[in-house]
Amino acid sequence: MQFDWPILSVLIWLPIVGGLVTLALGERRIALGRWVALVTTAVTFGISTLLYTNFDMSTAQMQFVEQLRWIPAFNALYALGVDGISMPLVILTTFITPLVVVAAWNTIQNRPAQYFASFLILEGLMVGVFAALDALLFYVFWEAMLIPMFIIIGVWGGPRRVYATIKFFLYTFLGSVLMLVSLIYLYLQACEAGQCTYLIADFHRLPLGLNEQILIFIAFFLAFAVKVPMWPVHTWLPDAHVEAPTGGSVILAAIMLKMGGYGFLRFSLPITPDASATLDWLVIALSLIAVVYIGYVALVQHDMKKLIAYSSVAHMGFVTLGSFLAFELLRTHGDVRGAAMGIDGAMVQMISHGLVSGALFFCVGVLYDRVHSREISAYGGVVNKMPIFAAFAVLFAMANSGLPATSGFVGEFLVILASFRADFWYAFLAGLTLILSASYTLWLVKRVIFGAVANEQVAALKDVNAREFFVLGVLAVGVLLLGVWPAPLLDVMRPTIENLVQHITVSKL
Amino acid sequence: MIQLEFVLLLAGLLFALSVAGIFLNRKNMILLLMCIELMLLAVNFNFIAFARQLGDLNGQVYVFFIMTVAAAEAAIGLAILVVLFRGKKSINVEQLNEMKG
Amino acid sequence: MPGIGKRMTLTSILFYAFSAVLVVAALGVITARNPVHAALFLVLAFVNSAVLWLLMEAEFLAIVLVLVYVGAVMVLFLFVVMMLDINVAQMREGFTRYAPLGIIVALLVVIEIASVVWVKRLGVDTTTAVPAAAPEGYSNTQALGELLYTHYLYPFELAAMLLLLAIIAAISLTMRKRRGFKQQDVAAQVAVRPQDRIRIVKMAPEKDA
Amino acid sequence: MIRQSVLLTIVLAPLIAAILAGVFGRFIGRRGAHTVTIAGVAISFVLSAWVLKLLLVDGAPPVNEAVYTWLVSDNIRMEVGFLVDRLTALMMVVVTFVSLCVHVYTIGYMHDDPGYQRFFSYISLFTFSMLMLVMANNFMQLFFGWEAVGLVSYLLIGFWYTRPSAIFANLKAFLVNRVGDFGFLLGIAGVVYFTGSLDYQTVFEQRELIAANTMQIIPGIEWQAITVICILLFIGAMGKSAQVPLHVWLPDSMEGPTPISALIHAATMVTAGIFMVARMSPLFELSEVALSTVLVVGATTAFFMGLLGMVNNDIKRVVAYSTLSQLGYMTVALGVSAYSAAIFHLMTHAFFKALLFLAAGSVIIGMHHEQDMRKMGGLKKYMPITYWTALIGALALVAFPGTSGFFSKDAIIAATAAASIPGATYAYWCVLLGVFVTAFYTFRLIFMTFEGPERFRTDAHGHHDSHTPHESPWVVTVPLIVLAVPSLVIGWLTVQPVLFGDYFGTAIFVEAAHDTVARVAETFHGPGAFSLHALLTVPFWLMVAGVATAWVFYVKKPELPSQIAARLGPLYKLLENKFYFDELYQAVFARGSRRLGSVLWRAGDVALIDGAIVNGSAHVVGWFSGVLRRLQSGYLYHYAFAMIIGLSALLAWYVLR
Repeated sequence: MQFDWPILSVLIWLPIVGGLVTLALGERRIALGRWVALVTTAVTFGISTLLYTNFDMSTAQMQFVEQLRWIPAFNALYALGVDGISMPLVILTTFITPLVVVAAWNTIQNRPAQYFASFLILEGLMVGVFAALDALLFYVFWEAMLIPMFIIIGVWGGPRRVYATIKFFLYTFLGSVLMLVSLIYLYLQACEAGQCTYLIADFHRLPLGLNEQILIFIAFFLAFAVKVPMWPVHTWLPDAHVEAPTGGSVILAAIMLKMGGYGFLRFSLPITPDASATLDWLVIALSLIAVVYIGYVALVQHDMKKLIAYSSVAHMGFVTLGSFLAFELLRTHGDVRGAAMGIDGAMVQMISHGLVSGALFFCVGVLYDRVHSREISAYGGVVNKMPIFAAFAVLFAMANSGLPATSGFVGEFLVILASFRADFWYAFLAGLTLILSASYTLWLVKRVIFGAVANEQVAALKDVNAREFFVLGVLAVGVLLLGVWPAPLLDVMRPTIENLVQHITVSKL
Repeated sequence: MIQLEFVLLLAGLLFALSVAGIFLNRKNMILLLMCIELMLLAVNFNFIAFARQLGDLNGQVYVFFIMTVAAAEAAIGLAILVVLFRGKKSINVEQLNEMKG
Repeated sequence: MPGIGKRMTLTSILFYAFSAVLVVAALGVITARNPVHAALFLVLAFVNSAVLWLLMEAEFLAIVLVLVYVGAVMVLFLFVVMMLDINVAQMREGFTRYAPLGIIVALLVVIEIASVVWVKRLGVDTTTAVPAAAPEGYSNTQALGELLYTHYLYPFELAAMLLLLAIIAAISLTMRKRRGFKQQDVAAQVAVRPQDRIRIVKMAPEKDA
Repeated sequence: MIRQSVLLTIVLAPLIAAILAGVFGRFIGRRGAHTVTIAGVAISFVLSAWVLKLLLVDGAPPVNEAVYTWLVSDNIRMEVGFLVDRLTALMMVVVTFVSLCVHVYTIGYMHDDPGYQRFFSYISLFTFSMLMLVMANNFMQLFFGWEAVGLVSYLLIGFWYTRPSAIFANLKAFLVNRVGDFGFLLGIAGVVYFTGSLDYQTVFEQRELIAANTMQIIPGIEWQAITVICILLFIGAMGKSAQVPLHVWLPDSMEGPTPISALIHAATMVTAGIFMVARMSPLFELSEVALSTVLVVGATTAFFMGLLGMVNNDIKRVVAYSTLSQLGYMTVALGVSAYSAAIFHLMTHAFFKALLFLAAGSVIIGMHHEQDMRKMGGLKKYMPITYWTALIGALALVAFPGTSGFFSKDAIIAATAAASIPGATYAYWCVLLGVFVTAFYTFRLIFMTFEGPERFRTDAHGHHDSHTPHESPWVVTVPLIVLAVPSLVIGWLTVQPVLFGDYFGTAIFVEAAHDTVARVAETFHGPGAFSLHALLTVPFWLMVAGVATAWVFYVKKPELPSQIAARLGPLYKLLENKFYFDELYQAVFARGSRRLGSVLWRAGDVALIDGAIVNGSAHVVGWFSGVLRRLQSGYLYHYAFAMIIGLSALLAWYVLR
């Protein structure tokens, strides 16, 4: 059922307005500002659940569509809508942000009002990225989103925050300007074809030659690969994570990385199917390198956040791997059985990684707030003093290493099943994550959580308070629920993904 | 009748002279400002000549605006000069290199 | 029509004469030893230009040039030149050293412009096209005014804003803060709170010992 | 008819109990924790037994139904559901029975431990996971149970988390298991690839389809798909059932509390691999190569791991090595297609090995948490119940005729002798020699612990120890007795139906050509005759020889072992260092991975990508702007000059063009 009020616009602008209100209230009235932030994000989440309950699961069409004239000179439209791919990501965004607000409740001492405001504005922009149907609108949200994140890391970050922010900004910006070029090119082509709009759906239908497609694909690929991030353009991520405040890391890992995966599914695959088919070996190879290479790199990290950041890179490798299996399947088998499974797996992996990596960064944040160190060697035997926290940490660590019944398993399982169909060695290399992710995650757990109390700082630790318990508990429920019963999520995505598979296997040439 | 070419040549001569002036008086900031005024004058000549040649009044409108800007520029330039002189007791351009990269 | 030929000749003569004076004046600007002389040469150049513009049927602008430039801007220049105590000798250092370079560049520019005009011919035919004569009752000022207040209304307003900005900027740049100058700070007066002014101290009543 | 609600109750009762004891442990207290968990497992046990009775006596048809749809992807329906036939029912009863005994025993063993509630929560959770594993009707759920028992095993080995050795051991156990799971998952992926289904029933119906296919894993070499898949699945079994070379975690897992060693690392979890292969018998039967692999791996484990038990002095580790060896026997049975014998041995082994572990635990309690056998001896008179039950367990382990272990192990040896697939001869010699080895280390344990001089009276410093060993409380001894009974008699009672009757029906599939059990059955004339006949066979006398040697070494002439050890030098050292497996893995995998990670990180990420490309490009820009910076002199006339130059250059370009 569609609403007679613009639900997606509300989801975008409500948090932004809330953020501005928090900002206007200022640091003096922060007690009120916090509540404004919390209520806004909670209401946003509440509204976003309506997307799920009113979603029509029988169609691949965009739903809750809004369309207004935006910049008439370029025929740019303010067009919003969601389908089975973007709707779960929108809900993930609105789900994580209130938790970030709760987690930062009184741990941020320096300019808290601005901190909350940044996150609220960021939330609105991120929803905008997922909901935009107009490529120019998408691009505006995509770039605008960098600004609050830049501020969050740059103002509330660690000692090397300037280096990290600039690296983060330049990396992502470099990729996305090329995307703008190809969007403009697509617009001009669309004009020639008589559909003079920036609508992504029109781009999908646009006939393009192979060379054009390859150039466009590479431009998109740079933008999205940086965001995912794929090896070898991943090095901004560990630095950004290490320097970012807890909330920043959570949003970065939980949602921002998903935009790369989302971009591949929304732009690269349907707009340039033939180029994707030509260059899929590149994406698959880089994904597998990410899984194996980064797995080894994560093993030797000394910094907890860096380790989790690297593990994010490895896990996101499954997203790109799963998304690009279709063409290999078509080549080796002549049909695309398994392709939908790969994309299903990629999507589930995105949602799951959002929950799990977010939770792990929260865990590090809980420790960091107490000890003010991210070094693994500064800890040891935390379980003795913080048993409840340890239970959560072990749960999330297990989810990170893909234990069945946690959400981490579902995506990896589907992608490995699908990749076996494409090639035994794909599955073999992807499957190595089973060993590698368990190695680095559980070794981390062993060194930080288990063991005898290592030093006085650990001895002085207090277990999680009610606020932290709430945040971790909510995430734990999410992780387990998705692991035990992922069918609702898959049901939502099915028509869209089947439609996508059908679309990309038809050549545009 | 005044030939367009000669007006243009006159403007060019004026312009070249003011360029030479910048070289010759490179230390004196007041003279630099004067040379700039002279350059703008040369440009205005071109506009007016073409406006007449093509019978298009828009050229004169541009001259009008250029004169506005030139007046503003002269006012601010001189104000800066005064402030500078107060601080440095000199208007020698060679002493003004704080903007060195 | 003999009248036309005669007028053409007269116009040409006037043009060449004033042009010659203009060039000389410009030369004087750049070579004058004394900045005051330079400024006066510049005034001469402007007046000459105004006459030339009159010849080119830009009456309004010619008047504006005299009024604004000679009347206001150049006076300002003269004020500043006389107000500041400029060491002329120091300013003239290196004058002759750079003279050849200046002359070479100036010649280069002249040659280039001349070749643009005569070799490239500007892309328009300037020899045959004769400017149309102005119709009866034509007023340059009125035509310019109509254009400025209709099509160029916004830029015109912007120009006014620009001038205002220049006034404020010039004033604020040159205004000097004098020490010991008493002033009222309204914002501080409004923002004052009771506890800034009086401190209430609680103390035990003192008894006589 | 078996109703789904019954099955759900069986599975969920321990889970709910685990959640109650784990999450609300603080509120319900110690008594509450053990009450709910024991109640949960007891419900499961009773209902499992009832289900077994329904299947066996009332002839109810096997259940195969889905509980709910886990997900649907690409038209492949993945469900959570139960397949309960006689094989499953047998496993369910064994699991819940041993689990129940261990629950009761834990009350005594963990009496003083601060993590009491947590422990009960874990073992109940384990029971749930194991039940999910055996009752699964599809590969996804099997894998879930498979990993979940691994998780609980991880948590329990590291139960005493302040001990460095414990948290090392649990990490090792999990990772080694993960290596196995890696293969297992690939195997499952292969199954899905060829059959498009995860459901056992559907997969087995299409097994010929897999067999008809080949795969090119290394380009140019065609392998039978079924062989690849079976070997991959078996790698999973090797991890879980601790077969060479993935056995290294099991001895270390003894760092966990003893009830865990009994429940998880002897009776149930480690046999998951055996169960899985038996469950997959329709697939394995199609690939002789896979069966041979299974056979050789099992035989190697059975013999060589037994050897290690002969030199170890830690009472629990000896039992652990014996577990390895016995798992090897089961695997051999699988290899020769004697699935029923393997399951039969699994069952008897569950009883007597749990018994032995709990007895060892009882000794450890009595000795105040001392595990070194060199500091024991003569405990017979202090701990009579423990002694007698341990002796029963030992007899069963060495396959003394008439005990439960005898029937199962003798059947395996006979089946191996009857087998004809490649590797059978090697396996036969391994299992045969294994009998001697088993007898030797088992009775070495018995003699060192219960007979001989009382070495516990003096500690390392030679001063007198005031503690005297004492018999354990009833919560410890009752489970011992309860387990001792089936250890003694269950083989006699069930060998006929389980092994040679048609107990398993369609649950296990054997190709007629491979049917070694049938060949053994030809010589079977009732358990009594079977036992009597054994007295004339080689295994029996090897066993006797083993016991006798142990007696000579550890009772008659205790100085002899060290002399022989000195004489055998390198060989002894090889055994003492467990064939250097740990050192090898440590060097190659643990250290090698870290070194590789360091190289990739420092050379790849930090130096090449960040240093050369990312920061390198920034440096180039910086250098270039440093050059340009010189041009920015700050002098006005320089800029003016530059502009004029530019102007004349542009004009020149326009003129000369």
